[in-house]
Amino acid sequence: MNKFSAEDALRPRFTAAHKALALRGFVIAGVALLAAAVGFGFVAGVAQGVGYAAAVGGVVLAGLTGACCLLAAFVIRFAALVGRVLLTLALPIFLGGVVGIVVLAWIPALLYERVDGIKADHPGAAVSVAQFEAALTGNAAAARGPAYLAALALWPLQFQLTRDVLAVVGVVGFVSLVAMFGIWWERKVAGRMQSRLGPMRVGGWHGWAQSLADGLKLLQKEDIFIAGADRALFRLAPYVAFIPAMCLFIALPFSAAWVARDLEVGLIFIFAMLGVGVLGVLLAGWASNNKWSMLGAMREACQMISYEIPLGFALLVPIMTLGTLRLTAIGEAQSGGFHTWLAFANPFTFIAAIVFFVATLASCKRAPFDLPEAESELVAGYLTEYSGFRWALFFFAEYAEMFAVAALASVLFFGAWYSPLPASWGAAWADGPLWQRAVHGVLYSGPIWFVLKGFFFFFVQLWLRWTLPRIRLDQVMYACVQVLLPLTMVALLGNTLWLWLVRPGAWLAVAVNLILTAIGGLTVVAMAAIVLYGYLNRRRLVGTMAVDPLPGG
Amino acid sequence: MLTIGLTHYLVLAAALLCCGLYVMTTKRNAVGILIGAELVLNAAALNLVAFARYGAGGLDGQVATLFVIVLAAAEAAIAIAIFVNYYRVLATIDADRGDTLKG
Amino acid sequence: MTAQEVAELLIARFGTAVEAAPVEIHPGVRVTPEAWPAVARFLREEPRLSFNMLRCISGLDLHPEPQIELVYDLIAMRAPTAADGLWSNGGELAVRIRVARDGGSVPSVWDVWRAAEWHEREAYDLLGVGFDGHPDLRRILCPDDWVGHPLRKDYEFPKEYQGIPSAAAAAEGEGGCGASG
Amino acid sequence: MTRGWLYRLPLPALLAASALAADGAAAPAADPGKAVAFYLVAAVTVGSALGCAIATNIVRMAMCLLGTLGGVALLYFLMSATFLGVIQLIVYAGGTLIVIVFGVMLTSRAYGVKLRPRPVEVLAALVVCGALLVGLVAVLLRTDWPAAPAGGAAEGTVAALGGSLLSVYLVPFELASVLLLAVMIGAAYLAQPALPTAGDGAGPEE
Amino acid sequence: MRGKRVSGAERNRQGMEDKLLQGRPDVLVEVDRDRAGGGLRTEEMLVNMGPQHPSTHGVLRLMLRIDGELVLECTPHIGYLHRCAEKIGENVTPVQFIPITDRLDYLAAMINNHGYSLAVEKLLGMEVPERGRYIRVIMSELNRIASHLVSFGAYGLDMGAFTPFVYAFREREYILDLFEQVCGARLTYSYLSIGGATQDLPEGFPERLAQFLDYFEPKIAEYNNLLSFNQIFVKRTAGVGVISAADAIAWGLTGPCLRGSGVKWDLRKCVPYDIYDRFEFDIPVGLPGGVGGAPREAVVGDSWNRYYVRILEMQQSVRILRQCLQQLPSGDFRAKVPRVLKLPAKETYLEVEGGRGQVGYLVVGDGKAVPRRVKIRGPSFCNLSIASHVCRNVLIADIAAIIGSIDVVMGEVDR
Repeated sequence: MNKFSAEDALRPRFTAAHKALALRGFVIAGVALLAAAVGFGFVAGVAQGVGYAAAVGGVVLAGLTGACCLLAAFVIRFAALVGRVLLTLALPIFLGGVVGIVVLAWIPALLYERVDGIKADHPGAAVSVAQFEAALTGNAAAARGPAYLAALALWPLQFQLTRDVLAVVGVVGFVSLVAMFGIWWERKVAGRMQSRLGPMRVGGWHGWAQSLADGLKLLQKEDIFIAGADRALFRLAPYVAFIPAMCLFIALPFSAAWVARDLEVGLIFIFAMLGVGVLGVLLAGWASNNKWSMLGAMREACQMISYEIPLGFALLVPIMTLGTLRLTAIGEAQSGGFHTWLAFANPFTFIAAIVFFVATLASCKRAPFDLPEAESELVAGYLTEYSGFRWALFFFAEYAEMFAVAALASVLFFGAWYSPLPASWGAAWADGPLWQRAVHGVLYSGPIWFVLKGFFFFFVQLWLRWTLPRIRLDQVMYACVQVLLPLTMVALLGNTLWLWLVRPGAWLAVAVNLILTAIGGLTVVAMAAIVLYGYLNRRRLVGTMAVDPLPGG
Repeated sequence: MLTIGLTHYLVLAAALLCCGLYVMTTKRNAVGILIGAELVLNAAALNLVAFARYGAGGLDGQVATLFVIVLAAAEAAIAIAIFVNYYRVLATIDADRGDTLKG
Repeated sequence: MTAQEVAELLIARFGTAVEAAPVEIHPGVRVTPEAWPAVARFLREEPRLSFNMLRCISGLDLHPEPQIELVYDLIAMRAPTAADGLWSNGGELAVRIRVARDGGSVPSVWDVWRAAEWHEREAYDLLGVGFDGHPDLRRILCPDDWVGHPLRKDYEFPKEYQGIPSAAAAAEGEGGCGASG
Repeated sequence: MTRGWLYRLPLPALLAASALAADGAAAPAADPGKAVAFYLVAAVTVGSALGCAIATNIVRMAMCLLGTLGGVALLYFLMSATFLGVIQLIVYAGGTLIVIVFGVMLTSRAYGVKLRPRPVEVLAALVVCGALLVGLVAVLLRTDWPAAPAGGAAEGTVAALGGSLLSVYLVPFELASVLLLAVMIGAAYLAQPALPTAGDGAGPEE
Repeated sequence: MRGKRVSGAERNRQGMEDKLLQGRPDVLVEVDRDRAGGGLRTEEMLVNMGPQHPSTHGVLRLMLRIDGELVLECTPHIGYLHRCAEKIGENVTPVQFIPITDRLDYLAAMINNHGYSLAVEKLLGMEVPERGRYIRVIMSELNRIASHLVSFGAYGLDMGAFTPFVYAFREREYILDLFEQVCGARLTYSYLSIGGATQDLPEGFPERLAQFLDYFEPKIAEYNNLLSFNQIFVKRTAGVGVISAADAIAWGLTGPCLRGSGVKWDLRKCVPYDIYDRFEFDIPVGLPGGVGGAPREAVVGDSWNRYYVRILEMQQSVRILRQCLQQLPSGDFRAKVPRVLKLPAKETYLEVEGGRGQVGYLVVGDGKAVPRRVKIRGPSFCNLSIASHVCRNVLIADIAAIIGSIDVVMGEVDR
């Protein structure tokens, strides 16, 4: 007989003893850290001479950690109370969080600008803290006064290393947010398309904290390894899938100035990272020791290798048109308003835009190309044996990739971070006071437009997923080799001829541009009209029928 | 030590080369031998780029590396095709068994 | 064609191997096991009969008689003649075959009606009737290592299966009556 | 949790390093950040190569190769050859490696026997490769390489590369494309399933 | 390398059988094809699809022998839900057996109740009052719609379309509400019983049913727009898993599977039982490509036609229900049934047109209150038996398409 016992299975994993232990641990750690911070600060105050900056850093770090520990202890002790407060204030917290994130994202940009300004006044290797203080107070002589602390905080920002670290932190944070928001949003969209509500419970307002709760749940899940699985590769696979998805965002420009690394080869860097991510899936399928996983991995490899070719060809069209691989340059070229967007430049870029979108669907394993994880055929494909955190990593990777390719589509073909209005109209406000720049950011160009466009294409992906059935493998290959590939070749050749023969500003170019712009505009208007119609008739369209319960029924 | 120069890259490439050679000589799996060959090619390409960066060759080293990468890809594709055929005929991927000189 | 007419036709063709079985509201013919494959083929291929669909094979345990009766329910689906394309009912028939309870077997008719393949496996599984010439005569509903044939009247429910005590054993332990029928 | 951290460690480091290293502009000669990045990436590269040599499982070897290829790509980034780095990632990591893994999966049984080398072979290979390494390093350290010209080509590398490919290196470029075409045809020919003969292909239909 | 060479298919078949007997089906089977033939040396795998697999609709287990994505052979293994309902039938009275019939085809429980009641009544020679007969037809047709809705939705799910499933369940919910108002249960109704129905229809039921029919009928067009004529769906299902009319009859297929193969055969029309001869309705059959609105790719007997027959049948059921509502008489809903039923020593076999095909009951009495033998013909059982014949040399994705279009309910297969 096996050793399974029901008592073991039913025993809660976290008991009251665990809770008490955690409470005590957090209180002790918090108090100790706070004491250390105070003590350290005292010592540092006495011996001001050496390592003052380091001392301040230590004090701040220890103090913050200690405070966090005490906060954690508080949450554990008064969990019920905290929960109630969170639930009542869910919407304000959510909205506050959104505003906070926006502000948080703005602050570094403003700080960098200030630092760069100060740096410009002091040519040379590095600007000292004293010089910063002097620049902040306006006095030539540094006095180690109250402005000293601010100067101390600004000082590291002049180095590229610090900015890189901040950028990586920002990217990781943004990817996590995108994934969590994307999962929640997908469930809401799916729900609304299916006359359901989607998540409604966790967090109060429309279940906004559902992803958070899911994440917590996944973290607590048991880490299961399959007998006969290659453990090391099984562990490695989610990271191999996740890290390239993260790296995509390093080269992705949110705006001309908002890019972690403005790579000269940004476009093909993203292309490369999309290709490397497949290895994680392949590895997961191989290491799982499960035939369904293996089949899923083979499908993914097959599909990805095939669709890289039309994807690459479609990328060549904007590259050829603009003569650059730098994403910011590609974006800048489309600043002149709606009609200058690359998709509307000529018929071939239009085709390339469509092919690009379809090929990215395939490369992100989204419906109707979700064969690698087709649950009605392969159980869950390469994800079959994964659970908990590793599974969540695959999901994070998938949603991050989805947003990245959606955003890439907008950068390449749909005006990047520019609004439909020509950027030249708002040029005067771009360098004005803060409020003017804020308005400019909303109206003309900026990360807001970029994120909006990204999420629009993200939404189209969701829309397709919840509408279409899944294609069969041979049909996927057929669509790639016999439809998309010839189409991209035509687009490439046609674009070459167009660039060679049609002079910019010629009547043909203008007419075609106008027609394509009209098509694009009409599409958007039609979609808006559908949305409006759906909203106005939202009671009728969901297909509900009011049936009163019968008496005694 | 903190100034990275040509020598650093050359030593690194030498280490890669030796690893690749070791892999090529000891592995009996044909795909393993291919992996060894890729390591050796990478070592060579690294040398080329290092010379282009720190030597006086300008971009020539980079162009040469580009060709190396292309050739390596072609080699891998053809090698894998041969291995699949080999496996089909001999039912093994052990390179030592391919000594019959017939299909 | 009524069951009576079918019986007459069959008796004319096969003689004593077939006799009419005018069971009330379920009429048909009784066939000896030896003649059954020929009769089956005749039933299916004779244009006047063309019983092309085997609906069901039911086994009746005649315990305490040492016999099991197999009832093959056939129906003749006639291809449409009218313009509306509707198929019509060309007659229903119940063919009865008796076999010995212990070790008895009937020739398989899976090659006459492919539907028989699973129905015969079921009869084999639940009643223990053998079918000669069946391509794949294994248990179908019960596990391969199950003991006994549940639909026999003298079947005793096993006390345990693969180390798992059964409901029958539990009921006995409580002093109640066993669930075996 | 036996060796998990080993596999987890290099990857965030790679991420950070790629962010650090992907610097388009030529850096001043003595940059401690760059030095640290170099040593980190070099460690990953050589470590993965060693892993390749040590591993017996062919899929693990392929994964170690991924580490090496990625490391070399990062080294290209460090040397301001960003285009080459990205090409290395696309062609090697995204293309060749997947082909290799595909080949592994096509040609190895899930429960196949491991092909191990004989100890004598290992010993001989170790001695030869070790001697070669020592010799090479000794020679490299003693050689006085010509001094590096300041900076090197950085900005506009892609355009410059493209220009030279279509002017100075036009013939090799065209040869390479012909070679690729030949490889495509050859690989397709080699791997095609044999034409069905009379006895083969007929399924077990009755 | 190996001693004697046996033909690959031979050896593999033997190997598979051996492995099956050892109870270790998931072992790799290496195939050594004849080298002279020069076939690609690939590894054929045996994989278990089910009994816990999302697209096998319950606890069906399919043993697939695959070569890459190609399924060479598919062997169904059933019995995971076997409860020996027939044995139970021999131990309880007919009235007590009604709840067991609910659990056979649990998606169309009313029709099972209906069939068993009819069989027992035929044995007893009992007459059911007019109103009771109409109630039975209403319930059977309503349940047929509910059952086809599940089939439609689940088939969409098999094809990777999630939304139709929810749409189908939205409408089914209203039917279940109606059933709940009638008998309090939402899945296993036990509402139709020997002699008629257990209760009369609640007040206002006909109005609500009419309301539902008005609401439901336009929805069918919505399903067609969303799924039936979706190009991807058509490409996935049309021409896949073609069953010829001759095969369908030989394997004993009934219901939508038979009609999908172009055989216009429906017990309600061809061998009318109860009061079905009083209604006007059509029998939809499988359509060849391009005819009657069918897509060009369609072939008679393919998965798409089996699916589409169900959609059309829902429309016909709505027609029947409307006629029922017009004709619904007042009066008794149930015949006088004695407290203790003694079954006469007779035997009867009766089939009704269920959700998935012809549900047959053989009931043998011997003068006692419990029958001597109850035999149930589950249509899914017969329909499933053709799976191994059809699922040959198809892709894995087609397995989901074919099994989904055959639409089995394992409660009925395993009984």
